[in-house]
Amino acid sequence: MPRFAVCVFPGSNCEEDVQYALQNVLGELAELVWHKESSLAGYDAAILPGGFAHGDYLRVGAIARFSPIMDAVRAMADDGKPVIGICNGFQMLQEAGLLPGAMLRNQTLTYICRYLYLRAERADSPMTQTLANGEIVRIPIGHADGNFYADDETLDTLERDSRVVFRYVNEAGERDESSNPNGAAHAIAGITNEQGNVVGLMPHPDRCYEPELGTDDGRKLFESLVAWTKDHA
Amino acid sequence: MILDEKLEAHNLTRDEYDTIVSKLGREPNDNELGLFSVMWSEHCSYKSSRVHLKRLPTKGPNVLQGPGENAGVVDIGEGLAAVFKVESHNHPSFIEPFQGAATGVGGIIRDIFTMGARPIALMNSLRFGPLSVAKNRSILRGAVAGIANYGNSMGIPTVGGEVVFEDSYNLNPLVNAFCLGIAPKERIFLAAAEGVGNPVFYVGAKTGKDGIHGATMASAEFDEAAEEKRPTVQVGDPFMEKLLLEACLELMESDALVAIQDMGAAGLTCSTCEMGARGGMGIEIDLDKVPKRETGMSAYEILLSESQERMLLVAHAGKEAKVEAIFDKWDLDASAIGRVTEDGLLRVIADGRTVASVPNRYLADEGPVYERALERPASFATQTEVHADDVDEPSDLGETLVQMLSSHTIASKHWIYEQYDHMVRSNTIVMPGSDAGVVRIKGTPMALAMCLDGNGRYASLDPYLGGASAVAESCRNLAAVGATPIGATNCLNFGNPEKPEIMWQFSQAVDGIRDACERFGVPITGGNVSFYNETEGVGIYPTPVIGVVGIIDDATKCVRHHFQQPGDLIYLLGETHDELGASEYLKAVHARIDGRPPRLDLDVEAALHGLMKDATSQRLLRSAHDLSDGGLGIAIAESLFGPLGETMGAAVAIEAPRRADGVLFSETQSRILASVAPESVDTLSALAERHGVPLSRIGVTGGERLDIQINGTHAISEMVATLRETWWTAIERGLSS
Amino acid sequence: MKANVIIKLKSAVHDPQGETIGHALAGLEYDQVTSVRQGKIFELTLDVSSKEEAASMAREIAERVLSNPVLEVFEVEVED
Amino acid sequence: MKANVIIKLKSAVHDPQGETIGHALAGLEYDQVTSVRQGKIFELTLDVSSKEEAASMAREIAERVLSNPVLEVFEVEVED
Ligand SMILES: Nc1ncnc2c1ncn2[C@@H]1O[C@H](COP(=O)(O)OP(=O)(O)O)[C@@H](O)[C@H]1O
Ligand SMILES: [Mg+2]
Repeated sequence: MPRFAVCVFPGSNCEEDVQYALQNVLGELAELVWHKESSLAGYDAAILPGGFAHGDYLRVGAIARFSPIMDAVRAMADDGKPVIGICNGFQMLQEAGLLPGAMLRNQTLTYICRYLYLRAERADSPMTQTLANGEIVRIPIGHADGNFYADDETLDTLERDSRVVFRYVNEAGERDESSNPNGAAHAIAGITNEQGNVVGLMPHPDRCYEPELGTDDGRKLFESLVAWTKDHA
Repeated sequence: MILDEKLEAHNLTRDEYDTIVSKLGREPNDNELGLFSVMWSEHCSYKSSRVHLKRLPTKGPNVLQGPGENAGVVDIGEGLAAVFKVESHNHPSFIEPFQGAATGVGGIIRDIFTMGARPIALMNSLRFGPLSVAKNRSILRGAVAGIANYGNSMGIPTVGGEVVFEDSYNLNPLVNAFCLGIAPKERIFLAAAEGVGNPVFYVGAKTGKDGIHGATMASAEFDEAAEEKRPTVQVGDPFMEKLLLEACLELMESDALVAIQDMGAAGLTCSTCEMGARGGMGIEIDLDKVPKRETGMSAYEILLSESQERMLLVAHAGKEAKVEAIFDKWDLDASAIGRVTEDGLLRVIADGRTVASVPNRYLADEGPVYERALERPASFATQTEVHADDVDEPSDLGETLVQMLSSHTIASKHWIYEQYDHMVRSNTIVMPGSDAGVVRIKGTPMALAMCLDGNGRYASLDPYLGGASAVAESCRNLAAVGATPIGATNCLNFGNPEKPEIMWQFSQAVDGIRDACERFGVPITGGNVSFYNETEGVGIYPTPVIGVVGIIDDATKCVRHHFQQPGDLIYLLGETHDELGASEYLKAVHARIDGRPPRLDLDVEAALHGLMKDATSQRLLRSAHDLSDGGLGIAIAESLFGPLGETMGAAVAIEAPRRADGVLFSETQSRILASVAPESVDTLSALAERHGVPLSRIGVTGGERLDIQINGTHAISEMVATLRETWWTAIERGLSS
Repeated sequence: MKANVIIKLKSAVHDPQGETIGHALAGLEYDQVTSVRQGKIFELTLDVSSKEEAASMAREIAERVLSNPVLEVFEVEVED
Repeated sequence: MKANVIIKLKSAVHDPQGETIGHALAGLEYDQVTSVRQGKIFELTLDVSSKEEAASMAREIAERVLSNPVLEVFEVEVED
């Protein structure tokens, strides 16, 4: 049975939600690992959860990149194992150079907590394996800095290599201005690295894994992660 | 400085000073005067309100801790306790909306975790002047962003609250913040120092010069000199508080801790003397050991600083290393600054000398108590009822409904609550925008419901009714989601207590709260009083805000406010009278703020709650929504709008012996709008009869329009999508004006 | 014409961000950094004809809009 | 020794904060303001003995920690 490491930084606040989704909802083994640990030996996947690591002071995700655990996360990524950053975790992966681009302040300049629609842009990533290509899911965001930025060359590469995993869309699955909550370039909500094993996404599957929470679409993303991890073990 | 000036600077009266001298048997030195000044301020001593607050019911079978500690505690079963309280941060939020509101949230969170509870939900009650005034827009933006910044960073969902706009809050906003936490019932921590020789630790942020005399500032009116008081604003550090929260909760799991208290208003002074007084102990602290952010701080400044994110704790002697190790894990320093003594004194050492020495109880327990003069305002007697016939009948009720939905008090507050993380911890099963916020408790079948309510307009026209109606409305909101109230907290926002008319309002409001709480069996477990809410001599509406917490035994029985299925039957539970006095309709449509607020019959209200309890536990209702501002018309409209943007139409037909606007917009109390599957109707009718609650079928759900007929005449026919758009965007439109 | 408005916290005002960054720097062995204070800078491009006009407009904007007088102080520098 | 690290967004990066302020200024009739860009400034107090040392340490810190090369460029100024 695969073991999932949920890395906890000072200021993280979604670690228990991720752990609960994996462990209590899907029956997998997920453990919290403190950021001062320098090894992730024995784990098959790492998840960097949401929150406000180090208060998001300086820049979102910036200080966390210096934590000892980040070397272990990098090693795991180099090994081809799944490394997932959700929200603040995505921002950390960008700061650490494991994913391209950076997050600007939302176009509204406010924090936004809201359910919205996402379109899966590929069905073979660790977070989309059990979705159909083009499938629409309804998952909330909760962030102030999710306005994805990358220079044109990087954006071209991401598109050419199909490295966009999720895009913000409307209910009908189309991109339009009103469904892009934060002004993200190309309506990008999630991307993957070149090897396809590191995924960052701004929306929170860890907040919608049971219908009473709004939707249970997030559950599908965690099921993907489990399946992908098993397939690539 | 001559004595009079000194006393004025310290907001102490000559009589109070004489009492201090006679208690001490000597003149206090400057440091001691500072201690008395903050501890005997209105904010800390409750000197004007105490005699009245005593009338509130505080006992109940499930109350584990009533008023007097940092927060109230109620047994919720399953070995768990709910710890909650509401507190005001009105004055700081006017001076610096972002930081003022943010530190208000920080303060109430500390009150909760200081008792050993993990905070799991926040709410806030906000009142602003009209958005047509630029300054009010910027206060709103700042306060909301500040609340969001603090609560979001802490990872605590903000699940509800209220936002009201009235001229009376122009340049005197109200920011009341509520926090609820969960603790193991057997492991509540109190703030009573015990054990002579036990070490006293200071943890958290360093002490700076910020906020000196914040407590005395909150006890004075605003005038132009408030500008000069600006350096007293504190800057919040939610990251520091998150570390403190985790470290303190970890420490509480160990066996090292004796007592703990946050440093809130009046900082180090308040926390030491209160901890000492509660335990009947003395405490000696050495200011040289207090971590400081700046050099050259005087003893006076260190004692009175209100720097945020600090805690004081007493540990068991011999367990110091354990305390230090836990704080070290979280990169925090724990500094031993003193010890518990047996002499009952707060003894302060600086540079090896004693710089203050005062019995803790003089400061914490023996402050002045005033029985201030009360006087009923002459205008009170002249309030009369207002009926539909007293106003011009609108020619197009559809347009009137749109006008009502655009009123900022009624409009959707999504622009505000979407800035709050309301989903973190993945427990929120009823999100903001409904009658009450509901969070499930993982590992148990149950959920807790909570809401904050108050109606300053009602209270200004009849403070007794204002107090009682706030309790009734809160409990009704809980009834609507299927919860049973277990305890309440309150925040009483009033003007200058030295004015007899204000004090009369206060006393009346307390009586109203008392009577309603007693009738519904809901004990008050804590709260807060904010006086001197006046700008340039003009008081705000007296504004009692009530927060009620309730239990839903089985979270799957929780009821939502919006229509769920086409073809369900719409029922009104309760009876409508022609009561337009003090209503939102009078204000928004007829520009009148007058008249007697709607009556409240506590027995009728209690019967409704009883019916709701049975109906929800038998799963008879598909949806339920309480009626308040805007009456039936607004309740029907809001029931068309689901939280995730889903909508459903309705066809409504009402027969009533009165004009259509009176039917739709009367604010008669004790009513709930419900939708019911056809097969449940008979059971519900029988149940309603048993509870003595009138029940009327008024329509059916479905379609894309809202059609309303009254007494056989067509009154409203609008597209639901159009109504929703108006209601959804009104605040944004107001902000961009 | 360009004007820079530099906004700093008043010296008595607590700067949690700066402190946290300072803490992080100490962890990275930059022990010689004894304090970090964070501020903001706004680069305004102004379509006015004189340096004086640029300075006075930037100062007015800094005071009315960009700075929060409760917590902050500002300076204005004009380049051409 | 004091060093100021001034961090600005690269010119190709759009600046939501600056743009919003620019809008607000236009609304307040400061039409002559054609662009607003927001940046950050960090005041470091360094316990080192020479200006050169201060400059080189500040530059290293700016590069490693304070700025994000994807978005930002920086300058360092040393006072004594
Ligand atoms: N309106 C009220 N009703 C009941 N209890 C109150 C009220 N206002 C204050 N209290 C109680 O008085 C005590 C002191 O309150 P307060 O000074 O607000 O606490 P803190 O020191 O945390 O600021 C608390 O236990 C509080 O619950
Ligand atoms: Mg307290």
